[in-house]
Amino acid sequence: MCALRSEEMILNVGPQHPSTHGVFRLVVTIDGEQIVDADPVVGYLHRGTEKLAEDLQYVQIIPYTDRLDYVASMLNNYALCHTVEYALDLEVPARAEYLRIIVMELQRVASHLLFLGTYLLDLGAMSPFLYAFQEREQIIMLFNEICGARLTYNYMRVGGVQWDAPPGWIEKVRDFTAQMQKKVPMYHQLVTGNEIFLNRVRGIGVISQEDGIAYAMSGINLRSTGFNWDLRKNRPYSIYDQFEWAVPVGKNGDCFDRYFIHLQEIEQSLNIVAQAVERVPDGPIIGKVPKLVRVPAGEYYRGIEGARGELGVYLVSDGKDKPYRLKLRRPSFVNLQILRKLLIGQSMANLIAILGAVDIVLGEVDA
Amino acid sequence: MFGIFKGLGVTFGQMTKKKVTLQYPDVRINMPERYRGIHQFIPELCIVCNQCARICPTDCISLSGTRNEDKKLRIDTYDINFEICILCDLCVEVCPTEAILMTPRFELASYTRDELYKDMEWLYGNHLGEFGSHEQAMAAQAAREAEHAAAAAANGVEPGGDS
Amino acid sequence: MPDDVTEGQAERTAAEKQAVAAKPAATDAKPAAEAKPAATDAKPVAEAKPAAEAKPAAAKPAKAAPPPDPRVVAATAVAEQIKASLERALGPGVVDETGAFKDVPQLVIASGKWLAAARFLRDEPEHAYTYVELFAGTDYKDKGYIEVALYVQSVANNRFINLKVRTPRDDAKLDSLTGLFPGVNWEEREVYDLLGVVFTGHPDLRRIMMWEGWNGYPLRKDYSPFENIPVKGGNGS
Amino acid sequence: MELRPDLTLPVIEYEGLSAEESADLRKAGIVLAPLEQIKGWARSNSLWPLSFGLACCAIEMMATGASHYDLDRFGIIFRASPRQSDVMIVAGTVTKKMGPLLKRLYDQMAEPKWVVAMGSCATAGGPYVRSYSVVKGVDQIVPVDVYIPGCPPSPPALIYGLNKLQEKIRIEAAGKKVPV
Repeated sequence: MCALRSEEMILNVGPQHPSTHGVFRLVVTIDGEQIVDADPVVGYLHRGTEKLAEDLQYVQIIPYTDRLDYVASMLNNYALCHTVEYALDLEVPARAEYLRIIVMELQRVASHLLFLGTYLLDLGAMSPFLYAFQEREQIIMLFNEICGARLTYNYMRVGGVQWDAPPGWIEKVRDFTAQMQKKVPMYHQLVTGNEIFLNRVRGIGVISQEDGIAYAMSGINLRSTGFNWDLRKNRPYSIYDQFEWAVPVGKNGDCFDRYFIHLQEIEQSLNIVAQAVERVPDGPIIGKVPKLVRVPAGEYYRGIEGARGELGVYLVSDGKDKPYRLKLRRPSFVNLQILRKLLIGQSMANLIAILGAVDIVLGEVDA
Repeated sequence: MFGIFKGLGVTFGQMTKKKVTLQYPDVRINMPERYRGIHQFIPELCIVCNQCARICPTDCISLSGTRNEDKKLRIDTYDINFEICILCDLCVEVCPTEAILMTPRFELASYTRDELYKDMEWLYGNHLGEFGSHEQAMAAQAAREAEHAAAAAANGVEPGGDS
Repeated sequence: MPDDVTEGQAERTAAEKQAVAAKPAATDAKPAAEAKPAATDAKPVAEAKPAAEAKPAAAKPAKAAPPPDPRVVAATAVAEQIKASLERALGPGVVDETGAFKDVPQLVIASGKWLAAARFLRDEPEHAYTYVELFAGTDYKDKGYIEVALYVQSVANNRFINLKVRTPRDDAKLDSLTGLFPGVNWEEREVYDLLGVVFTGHPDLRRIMMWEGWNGYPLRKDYSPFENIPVKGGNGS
Repeated sequence: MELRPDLTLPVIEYEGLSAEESADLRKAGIVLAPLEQIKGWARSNSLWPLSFGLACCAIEMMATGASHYDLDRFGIIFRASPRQSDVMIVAGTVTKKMGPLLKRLYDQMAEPKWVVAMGSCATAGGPYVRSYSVVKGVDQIVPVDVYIPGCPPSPPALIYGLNKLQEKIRIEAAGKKVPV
């Protein structure tokens, strides 16, 4: 009889791994099936956006923001434009605000659909990915019609938007919204009740509310802990206060809650879009903005509710047409810090389930 | 166990639905009118103001012009480096004469990087397409726009405020 | 149709055309760009002008110069209150400067008291600044220091303030706040990586975006990719 | 839908055989082609790319693989392991930190292997061409067969590029060089 000897083993996940949602590396120390330690390594997609922005005019930075969180580019566009507008005290015309709201909420739906597809793909379910991309593709085609690009829109400008809605576009959005609202129950039917799925995500990767706040988490990750914090409600920007909608909040802070809130948020976003398309006013789409935007010297920070949490732009200006310093508060980057704490003590099979549910986009993590 | 069958119900339900797959290489894809594909360039309209080259975030446009006898600037060379062009549309936005536009074309894959460096002739050819000259192309475009306007008027929709 | 287009454009771009006619192609850029804001003269520009032109280098106090913005006044008052509260608890000399941008009060904390002040503001129930919104470093090359800004939010009172601290560029060193807010762990690593501020007491201070052995701090204003060729192996400084 | 001509078997007129004789052979189901060409044809219609998504382009690559564009039509099925794949679609920005790993993955792939640089980042650095941390084109690390410009290229553009790669494989299998 010899005692069963076990020793720790170091396993390297990534940077090229289909389930890490990009180039993210995770060095995990495992003892048998249990994770003893985890060391997330990021920076494989660090492109120096902040440094490049110091050398660019504000209008030139907008295309770069597209490429941060590349599945929610409209929201990134808005974060930058909003901060500059805030710095300049600019009024945005009503039509532009409505168009922005419509595209931003559609973008949120598209982003959450992508989460849904890839998360279930990570967990081994192939078909939800195909379903999610069907609907996502419709949103992408709507964006393609309004601004001519499928992923990197470059749609918003300081003071408004670049293109007005083409004829018939608003009607198309209305049709899509109505159709999509009927589709959401289908996703619940397809996934939410599935026992295999439930067993893999229930009670896994629990974030407590204290941790959520201490780790400066935001977005769905924070809301899943039961903490009602949505910048659209708590610090209203744009015209979100004119719509009726609710903030879905979780209870347990586990992966299932995070998944479920994504679906609920899709419903709420569609709700906002449905209200917005009914009320789009006529008028100009861009305010009175000088051709060369100069931001008065000072420091400005504005956070918006991005698809993954609080997306903030911190702008230091010295009065020139280029920012002195542009710091982007990327929600994925901040949210990812808790990963180590979540992983320790879990079994190896839960690693991908936890990582997927935190919902990161590496372009945003690394900037 | 029931949940799995409910999910399977959705997948079986999908069998009767219409197929969404586009048969791209066999069937052409019509990109929307605003689609930001490869540029076209119209030398006749260019006033060599250099604004497109300055606004370009990646500096992929380079141009040069000379002054004619009648003191008007004329474009000599106009190159776009599609290796680094990000098709952001800012050059089109700033162009005062709409000399540079974007076409819905996207097929530009090549075997070498050199091929992606496009000069004025190529970009102009992109504009001309099947037409022999600039005038013909513009006339065709005007006819197309009139058709669109008529169609829009027939539908009772106001023509779009596309600037 | 073609004539229409060009004529319609002609009005819009009269300024550019004149500039083009007057100057050679390469240099026509400047006047056209400069003339534009003055011509349109939108309100924000009128406001921005004095601030921008008064003193581009040291623009800190320029904000409050013309008519005081009520938001700035209110926010400055909040900053003063917090300063008083901080000095009562930690003794004088904690806060170097108070001020405000728009509606955000800001306090420049003395670098020695950085950790203590942050802890006080987090733990004291009347402040309760528990949620970190933003942690950012900025290099002020001309002034010779690196400034770290910390936007903290009081979830209970729904307020947020900007705490700042300055450290000299040559010997950039600050106390780490990781013990107070675990959420600034990576942010501090990022500031260390890209700006070269050493956070003492940080549990895991390694480069985060670049790899170990990378040379230089890219977000510093004097960074040049040609001078800072990466070194293989060892710790690049 | 008619059969695409580039998907049919390569047919060669042999020396010493007239056109009619070749046609007869074809009708009888006899394939007279060098083994290399048949191999090239087979390879070109079963490209298994490594799912090597790096950035924005990866999302478009996923979209190409999803319902609307469906890369499976071309026998292109994404594989997660470099050992099982024979084409690497570099979709996204390659940073200097990622460069050595990309090289390692390329080395791990079995011969014959091809590389597609998708998007301007992979082609030449794209918008990040002036960045301190980005490789200015993946061809500095591995040899590239097809460059697809665009930022990111739309799914049809990617399909076009992959079709070009298939064409290249077939042309090279016939011992010729691709027209540049």
